[in-house]
Amino acid sequence: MKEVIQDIIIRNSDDYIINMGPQHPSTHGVLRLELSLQGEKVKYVVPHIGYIHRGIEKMCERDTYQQIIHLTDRFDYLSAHMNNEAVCLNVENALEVEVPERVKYIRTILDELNRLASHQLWWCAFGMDLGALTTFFYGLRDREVILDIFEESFGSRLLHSFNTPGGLMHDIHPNFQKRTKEFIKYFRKKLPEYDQLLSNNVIFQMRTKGIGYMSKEVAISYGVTGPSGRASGFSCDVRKNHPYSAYDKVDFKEILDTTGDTFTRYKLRIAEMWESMNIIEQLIDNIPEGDYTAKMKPIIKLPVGEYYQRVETSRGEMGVFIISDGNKFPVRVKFRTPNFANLFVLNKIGSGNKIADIVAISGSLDLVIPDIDR
Amino acid sequence: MDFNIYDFTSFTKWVDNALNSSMSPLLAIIIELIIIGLVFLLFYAIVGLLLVYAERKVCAVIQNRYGPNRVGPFGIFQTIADLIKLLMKELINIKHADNFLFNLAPFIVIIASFMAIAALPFAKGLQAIDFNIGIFYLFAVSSLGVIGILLAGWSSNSKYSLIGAIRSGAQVISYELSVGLSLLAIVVFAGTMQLSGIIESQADGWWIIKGHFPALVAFVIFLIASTAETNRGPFDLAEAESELTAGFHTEYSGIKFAFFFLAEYMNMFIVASIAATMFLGGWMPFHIAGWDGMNAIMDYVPPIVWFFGKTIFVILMMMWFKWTFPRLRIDQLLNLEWKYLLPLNLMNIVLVAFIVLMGWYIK
Amino acid sequence: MTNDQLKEKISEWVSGIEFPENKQYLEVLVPANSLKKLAELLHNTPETDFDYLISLSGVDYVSHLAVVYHLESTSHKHFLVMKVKTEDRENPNFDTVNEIWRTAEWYEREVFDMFGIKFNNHPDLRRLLMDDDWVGFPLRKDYKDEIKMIER
Amino acid sequence: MNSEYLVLFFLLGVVLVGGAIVFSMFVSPKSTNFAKSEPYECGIPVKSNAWIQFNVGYYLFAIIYLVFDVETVFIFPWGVVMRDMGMTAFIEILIFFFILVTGLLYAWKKGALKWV
Amino acid sequence: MNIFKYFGEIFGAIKSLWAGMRVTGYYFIHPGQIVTQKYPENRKTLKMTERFKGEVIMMHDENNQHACTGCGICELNCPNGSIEIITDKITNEAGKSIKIIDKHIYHLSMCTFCELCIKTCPSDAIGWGQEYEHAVFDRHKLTKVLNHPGSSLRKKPSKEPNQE
Repeated sequence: MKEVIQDIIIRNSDDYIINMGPQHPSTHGVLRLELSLQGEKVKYVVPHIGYIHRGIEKMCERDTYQQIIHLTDRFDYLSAHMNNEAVCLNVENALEVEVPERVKYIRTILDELNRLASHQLWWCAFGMDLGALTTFFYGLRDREVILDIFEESFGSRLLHSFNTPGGLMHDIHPNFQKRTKEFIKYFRKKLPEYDQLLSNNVIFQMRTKGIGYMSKEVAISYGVTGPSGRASGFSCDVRKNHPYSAYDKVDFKEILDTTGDTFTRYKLRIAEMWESMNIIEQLIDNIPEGDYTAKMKPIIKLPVGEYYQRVETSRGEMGVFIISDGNKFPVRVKFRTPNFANLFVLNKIGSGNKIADIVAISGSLDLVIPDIDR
Repeated sequence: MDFNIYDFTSFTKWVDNALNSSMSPLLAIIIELIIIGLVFLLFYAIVGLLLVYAERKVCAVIQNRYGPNRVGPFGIFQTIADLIKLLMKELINIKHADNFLFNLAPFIVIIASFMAIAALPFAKGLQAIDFNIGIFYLFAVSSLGVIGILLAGWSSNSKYSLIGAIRSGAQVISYELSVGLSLLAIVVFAGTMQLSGIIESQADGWWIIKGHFPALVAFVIFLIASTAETNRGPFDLAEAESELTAGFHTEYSGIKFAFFFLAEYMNMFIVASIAATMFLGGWMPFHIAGWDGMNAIMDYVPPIVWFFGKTIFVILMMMWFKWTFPRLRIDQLLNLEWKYLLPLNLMNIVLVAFIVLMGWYIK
Repeated sequence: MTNDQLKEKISEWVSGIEFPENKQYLEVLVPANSLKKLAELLHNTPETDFDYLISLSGVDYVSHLAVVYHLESTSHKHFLVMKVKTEDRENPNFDTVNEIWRTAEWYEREVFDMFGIKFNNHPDLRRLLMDDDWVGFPLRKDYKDEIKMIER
Repeated sequence: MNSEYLVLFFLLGVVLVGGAIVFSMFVSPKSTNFAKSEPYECGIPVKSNAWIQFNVGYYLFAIIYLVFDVETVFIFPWGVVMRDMGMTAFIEILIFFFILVTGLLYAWKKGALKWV
Repeated sequence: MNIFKYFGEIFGAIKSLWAGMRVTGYYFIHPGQIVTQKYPENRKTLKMTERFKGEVIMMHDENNQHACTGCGICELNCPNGSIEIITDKITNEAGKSIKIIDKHIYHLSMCTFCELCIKTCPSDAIGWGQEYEHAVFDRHKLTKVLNHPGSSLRKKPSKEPNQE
């Protein structure tokens, strides 16, 4: 019999409640955390979500599969490309379309670039949560280089609906490979700076080590995926377990750690940045020639059935569940977004710490609020 | 009149005599007070504005940005524009706030910094009040501002403010010990508490050089503790933007907020000039005993330049801290003080006393 | 375990199980009253060890309402789609699984919010994404809102 | 000597703050609405009062501080005369510090320095 | 408590703090590394990439002619309804009544830049514009008519060019 993990919140009417959010600098969006305080100590955390619920799942029911793509950008806007890819892969699998090799390679490279950009932004925001304001600008400075590469190829910096069922919208820009290689070279020099500035800093380590411990059992039971889950030893990397695109062709490590505190989650993301650069370097010179899209019908009708596709976004496992009745519109589209589960664990690992720790823990979970609210 | 920028004593005397000889003593004193008042008011405002500008520019360059560059050349009038904006902003009254204390708080923080400025020695003879317990007075007055912060947080009727205020209370009272004890090291070296006396004692070398190791330790501790006492840098727990939105001044708007802002920068200036005075020789030029040639060259630089140069150096250090480090947590902050700085400081004092006893410092 | 072994095991445990066709994964249709029993067995039996609830989604098939559980075992890496359905649109009612997989608590709240499916013994069954005073269950096919929804 | 200056500097602060606030009152716009005068609560309607009994942890530090600050006040005069008195002063301060440090260690051991 | 550990901790802390200060200090004394740009001043030199998605435009040639036949595929494909096409009927020289566009209305405020309209346009009549300064005081100004006033449909080059 497995141990049952419970953390039912028991509320008292005379609790000293302060609200962190919806309008608060450290919740990274419109999230509301209800903190019950005892002095500086937090007794429990109740997250309230839904402030930017847009009904995307309902909207998907009246959209064709091509049109769904641009909505998925807007969940986790920092890993827009991976979200796009989830839907595209699902549709391609359902139709049993074989996409060209070139597309697979490009998608993988873009995934990793996007992951790098996302982790950079997370790094700046995490530093800022802990009061190190300069990190914000260093992270954004390096992220800007990636966004420039994106802009050249996709025309937009953040929400690039670049994937389409069957392939890509365009071919990559002729400069893409050159600039990506330049970026990797540049960022390999800049990433150690992150460590000097923040990771090795004694104040930072004091703030994060041993804070917000999450065990492997908790991570699995709460469905915490992505770097946050892997920091607890939950081997949840979809890229490794269920390879898609060109991930089965590259040699990379799934970075795992078992310490499970805030500092581990931090270190793991930094390590993932190194690993992402490795993946890109393996692929960038070997992009095969070919078409940038498979032949697709202008109106896509999925065969009747239920399809589930998982991809690894920069925050964890993203799942797309499509139910089709054979029409051009899906019957139901459900998005399993990583942050939804990741936020729920906050009370479990956050209660009992101080206010400042809640900020650090929620920062280390790397929450993106639109991803939760959908 | 004998005016020279190396020694203001004769200048102030001349003003005093001129006034006294031309009018009744009472009127002379009143005129004198008005002149001093205006000069200091102007000085206060200019230093405040410049420091705000300097911090913006320094943090901008550290963060690979340009910083203010719109209002005037290099944006030097940015802070003036901000001041005007803050003056024009509405003063919002908060429901159920303790109005009297709420309005009193900015007065206290500003008055505390004004009282501290009164005792600062800017140059030879350029010091409003030269107490015989000058450093003790500064030490006392500069920590008065925390009362304003406590009142502000308490009276706002906001939970964030309250937490910020209480944190700041615990923080400032703790770090005051370290400030006092690290200054005590120099008092033991100099054997006087009068600021002019302490500066005179550094004529042949600053205490940080003469007092070598223990003075350096005291200087570092003073830097840390005074940064904490001014609620700055990695110790800005009372504001703690990412936790308490704006901490104790969450509810303050317009010009009332501006005073907290101004007071923070003035306090930084005050502690920096205390550090400059105590450890770096104040307005004393850089002298090494015996090297008469170099000492003579150093003497050409006016004392007021020396004073401000050293103060700016310390201020830059404090800005450097602020824009590099993450914020501490409240329990770590107090740990740092009670378990590290205070014991180290006590040891350091004993070491200083021993060195003075044996005469092992550079005379 | 292979899908066939799983099938065998599951039909041993609970009666009235159906295995609808699914191209990708093994799918199980459980009667609503034995949902909890099967969930517990799937989670606790070492051979199946479905300890990771990937996703829990409500579905409105017009004829009936359903809840779909996507389960994975982190140790055996097998995958299972578990489904329960009810034809009761007025007062749909299932057992909660939030004690088995903690992540289900919010997913169930979301399903309640969007489909009006109630979960027995759920500790905190409130609306999650919509306002507390919202009328209707937006993801149901028969939900109509003339003002906020634009038909095409 | 010029201790009347202290009053002056006190007044300067009053004049600066008071003057600016009065000036600001004249030039600033005035408008009221219900939500504006509410204390800040991150956009949520305020429920309870902010003035509560707060955790005792903060006050323990205040008490320890009080002890040490009074000591510091006593040490300062010692610092001034240390040079002249020589060995006597040194021995005395050693004894004094010994008592002080014992107090600190006691508080440390008792967990008064630990945040609760 | 081990006294060596105590002092070792202090020195380790100072060392790590100094490492961080070196990074920020380096940038402080190297103002040449500033990456931000002075935006309105550099407007002249600011070049957008050729694929930049600024807004949807309709390409007109020098004769004020465009390629839009008013088929409405873009309108159909737009997920947000940001495109509306108002067609008109005219009689051409041959006396046949044909459909032309009267107004190709584009709501920039609703556009999500998904590129579906441009991808699916059968006659390549619309494309991306490079304009990026879209701020206006009134959101109605974001509703644009893409076909220029007085423009007409470009004659398709006939499939078999006349042999002279």
